Amino acid sequence: MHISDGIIDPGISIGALVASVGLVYVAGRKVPQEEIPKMGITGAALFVVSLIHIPFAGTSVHPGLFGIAGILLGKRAFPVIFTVLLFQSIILQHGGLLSVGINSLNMGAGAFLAWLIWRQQRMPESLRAAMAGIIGVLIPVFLMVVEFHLSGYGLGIIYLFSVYIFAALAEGVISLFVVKFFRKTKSDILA
Amino acid sequence: MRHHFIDRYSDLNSPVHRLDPRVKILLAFLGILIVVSEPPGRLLPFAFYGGLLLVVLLLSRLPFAFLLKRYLILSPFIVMASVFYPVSLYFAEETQAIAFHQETIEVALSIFLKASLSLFLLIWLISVERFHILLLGLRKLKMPKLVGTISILMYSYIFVFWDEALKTTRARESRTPGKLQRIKLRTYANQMAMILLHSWERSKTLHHAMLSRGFHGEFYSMREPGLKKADVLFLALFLLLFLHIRLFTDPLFIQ
Amino acid sequence: MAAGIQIENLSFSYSEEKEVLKNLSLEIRAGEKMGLIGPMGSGKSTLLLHLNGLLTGSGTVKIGDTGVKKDTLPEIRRKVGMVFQNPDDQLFNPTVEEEIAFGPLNFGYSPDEVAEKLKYALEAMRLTGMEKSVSHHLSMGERKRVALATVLALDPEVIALDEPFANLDTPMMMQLLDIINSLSATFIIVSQSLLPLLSCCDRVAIINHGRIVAVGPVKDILQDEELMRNNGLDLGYYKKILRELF
Amino acid sequence: MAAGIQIENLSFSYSEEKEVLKNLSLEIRAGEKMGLIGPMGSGKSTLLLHLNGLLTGSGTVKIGDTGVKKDTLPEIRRKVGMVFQNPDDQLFNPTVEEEIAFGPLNFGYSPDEVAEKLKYALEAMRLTGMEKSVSHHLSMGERKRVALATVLALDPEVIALDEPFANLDTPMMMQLLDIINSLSATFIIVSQSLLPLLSCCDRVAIINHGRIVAVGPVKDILQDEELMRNNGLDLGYYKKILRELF
Ligand SMILES: Nc1ncnc2c1ncn2[C@@H]1O[C@H](COP(=O)(O)OP(=O)(O)OP(=O)(O)O)[C@@H](O)[C@H]1O
Ligand SMILES: Nc1ncnc2c1ncn2[C@@H]1O[C@H](COP(=O)(O)OP(=O)(O)OP(=O)(O)O)[C@@H](O)[C@H]1O
Ligand SMILES: [Mg+2]
Ligand SMILES: [Mg+2]
Repeated sequence: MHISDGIIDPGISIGALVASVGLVYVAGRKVPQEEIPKMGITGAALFVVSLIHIPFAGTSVHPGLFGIAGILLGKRAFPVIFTVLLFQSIILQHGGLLSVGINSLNMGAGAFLAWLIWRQQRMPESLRAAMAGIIGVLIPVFLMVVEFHLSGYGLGIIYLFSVYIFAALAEGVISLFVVKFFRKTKSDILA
Repeated sequence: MRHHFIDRYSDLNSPVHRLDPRVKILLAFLGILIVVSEPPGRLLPFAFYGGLLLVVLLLSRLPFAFLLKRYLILSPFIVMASVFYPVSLYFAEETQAIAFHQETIEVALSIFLKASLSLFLLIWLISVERFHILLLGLRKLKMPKLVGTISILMYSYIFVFWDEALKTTRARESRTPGKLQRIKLRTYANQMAMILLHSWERSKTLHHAMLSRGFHGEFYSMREPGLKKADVLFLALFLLLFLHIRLFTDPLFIQ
Repeated sequence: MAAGIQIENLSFSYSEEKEVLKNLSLEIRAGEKMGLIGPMGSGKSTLLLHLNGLLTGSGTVKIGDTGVKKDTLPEIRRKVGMVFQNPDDQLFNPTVEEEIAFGPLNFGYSPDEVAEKLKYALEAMRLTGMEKSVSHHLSMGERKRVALATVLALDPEVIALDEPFANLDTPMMMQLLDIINSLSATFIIVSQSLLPLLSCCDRVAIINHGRIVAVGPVKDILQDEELMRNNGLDLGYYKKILRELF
Repeated sequence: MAAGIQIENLSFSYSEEKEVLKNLSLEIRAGEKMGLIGPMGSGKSTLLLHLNGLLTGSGTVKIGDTGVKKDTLPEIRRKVGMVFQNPDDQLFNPTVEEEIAFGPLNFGYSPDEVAEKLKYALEAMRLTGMEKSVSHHLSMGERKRVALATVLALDPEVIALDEPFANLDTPMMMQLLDIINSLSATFIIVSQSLLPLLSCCDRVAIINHGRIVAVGPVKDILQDEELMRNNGLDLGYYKKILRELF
């Protein structure tokens, strides 16, 4: 679910690019040394996982793991997502060079909300994990609908994106599983 | 013998390959910017952009079959996005009437052409420079340092991931008789998580190794790029051509 | 029970540039313990990976009467146990216990049998007490022992060991030697530590540049100073140093 | 140039359950070559990781006059070169050449100097010709050599080696011994292969259960059969086997 260059209004793309570079600076202030490898490996995981394409409804979807990125990195997820999208656009030509900004804002918002949910300590952990996974997909999709609409697309675009409901559920299950596994191995990756 | 899935043709030797990475990045970025800023519905300029792109590709000596194949693999999303332009209008009551007018179709077509040209510029970019030199170039163009640092780590960790995936598969295979049966799903899930976990552990030690060899988040390369006159000329020439098409196609070709 | 190994005209290359195994032939009798030595990068690990079909080159590899082919892999994997050179290449379960039980469970043993095999392997490799440890949080020598235990638990007919003695301390090495000698399986043991091979191998094969250069009784080969030196396997150093020491 | 190492009352544990280093003290003089031996899991690798601040326990570690603390880390890392036990923990660049050049580039050497250091390290570790190889696609021994080369290229004041001889063949081991002896840096060398230590170490320290049990001249320690045996480091086996062989 990347927006390629040339599809939505260039004004939006450029504005988003400027905003997201700003946000990289804000979210990346005073990153402690110990956080750095975690940011790198989460980025690599996001990138590698995006290479796995699952054929679906005529096109293909791939796991995004933005919910998990939120869980693992919190507000530090944004610079990582920005970098991942930069990699994807240059290496895989998924998304575009100009659209790195808009795409990171979309996915970053998903990760951020996932993190907010994850922080609700009163909810049972499995529920939080699953919901974070689901939100990590739904929010970006919702934002994309809005952006397409602002670029002149009709609201019928909603139908196109409704298939992502299934992807969202799948990611919910994935994040639930990943969280459980890390708890079991007492890994320090879950801060 | 490198990991070819990343930057397959970046080792060719052409005048374009020898340019400074910054030139290539700027050409791709500004080229895309100029192309996508075409007002919706204008179609003629794309013939000229296409011609210009062809010249760049020829100068880069890239095999066309490869470029075309790569494009075809990636085009479905572009096709879908253009087709959905009229369709999405059709599915909303207030815009249904104009959904399949000629102008709407022309807008859809220009979306398709813009996206296709941008895509070709991206495919070109990764085919004329090694990926990590591109990152170095981006950093020299003032990409935020944090993004640079994450990039360096990600670039090595991607291989760690591949490696771990390969290893665990091997390890599992060597102790399973043919297909996994009873505990199939759980084992696959376990394996995926283990890949993550192992990679995480290794990422920490590798980061240690980097730190103990002076890593402080910056890019270095044995061949420091340097802007030469030819670099600037190349960039200026092609950008001017792009701009010329953008600004002056219309008056000449008004229908 | 044990099965022989028959390798005939095996060639293999990872990439076009370089052939790693060159028309290699080697026969190991059922129950025999064969050492495989050679300089770094000569193709030892690559050869071992052919024994259970993790790699496949041209030529034939047979375990007992079964050729290593795609459709015989289930049978081959059951027959051949493999310990990789780097324990990290081998361990992929969260805990030591799960790691060792993985093979037996997959081969369809009953829970009781699995428990028994687990217990045996843990004891043999002195891992009792570490069952619940996370395997990649162990020291290198401990991980090596876990890797060995995973194979011992399967009690296969053929056991291929890649550098089993590296990173083990001497008492553990001696215990491993005892275990190797007590099992009736066919062994093929790759090792840069040459001396332990004297205590556990019947014959030794020298591999260099992807070819078998010599095969013979372990003592004959290790004492042939010229042969050893020509293949980058010099024992003279050890001789000298031990004279000095004792 | 060389700097001494001073470790005082160092304690460390990975988790609450078990203390891995227990109030450990050790002093190594500038330019001295110190061997560190002990059974598996005794804390050798853990101790090395404290030398350049990759782990930090309670107690003090000093390199020369500089304490290993958060704010001195850049200086410490420049002084201390480290070769990890598992080369896969250390190699992260796509090619051998880039791997070795990484350190010198990051420490700000000029391209010419980098090229020179690269050449020296490649030759020392017999890697010439492999510059463009993918480091993950090498044999274990070759990877170990690349890991060693990355440190040699930096020419640090203190060099910590974790099992440098494992997976090397004898000629390479002897070449490495020559290199170690030719450098003036302070060395601390962990090794389960005890014999090579005789050719390169001045003194040896035995570590067991996270404590230093004995320190002394290398020959005195290795010849003290009781001490060695009590700490799971038995040379008797080698003595026997070499008698048999020669
Ligand atoms: N995955 C791989 N891809 C490409 N080449 C490889 C790969 N693995 C090994 N090689 C090359 O194949 C040759 C043989 O490697 P192999 O690992 O079999 O050596 P080895 O005899 O086990 O050496 P060592 O004693 O160092 O473990 C080496 O030259 C190595 O560089
Ligand atoms: N990351 C870790 N997390 C938890 N425990 C660990 C970790 N690494 C090592 N340990 C434990 O600490 C102890 C000392 O480990 P260390 O790796 O220092 O041993 P070592 O002396 O180097 O052994 P070897 O000769 O096997 O390499 C071991 O008991 C090990 O299980
Ligand atoms: Mg090997
Ligand atoms: Mg160790």
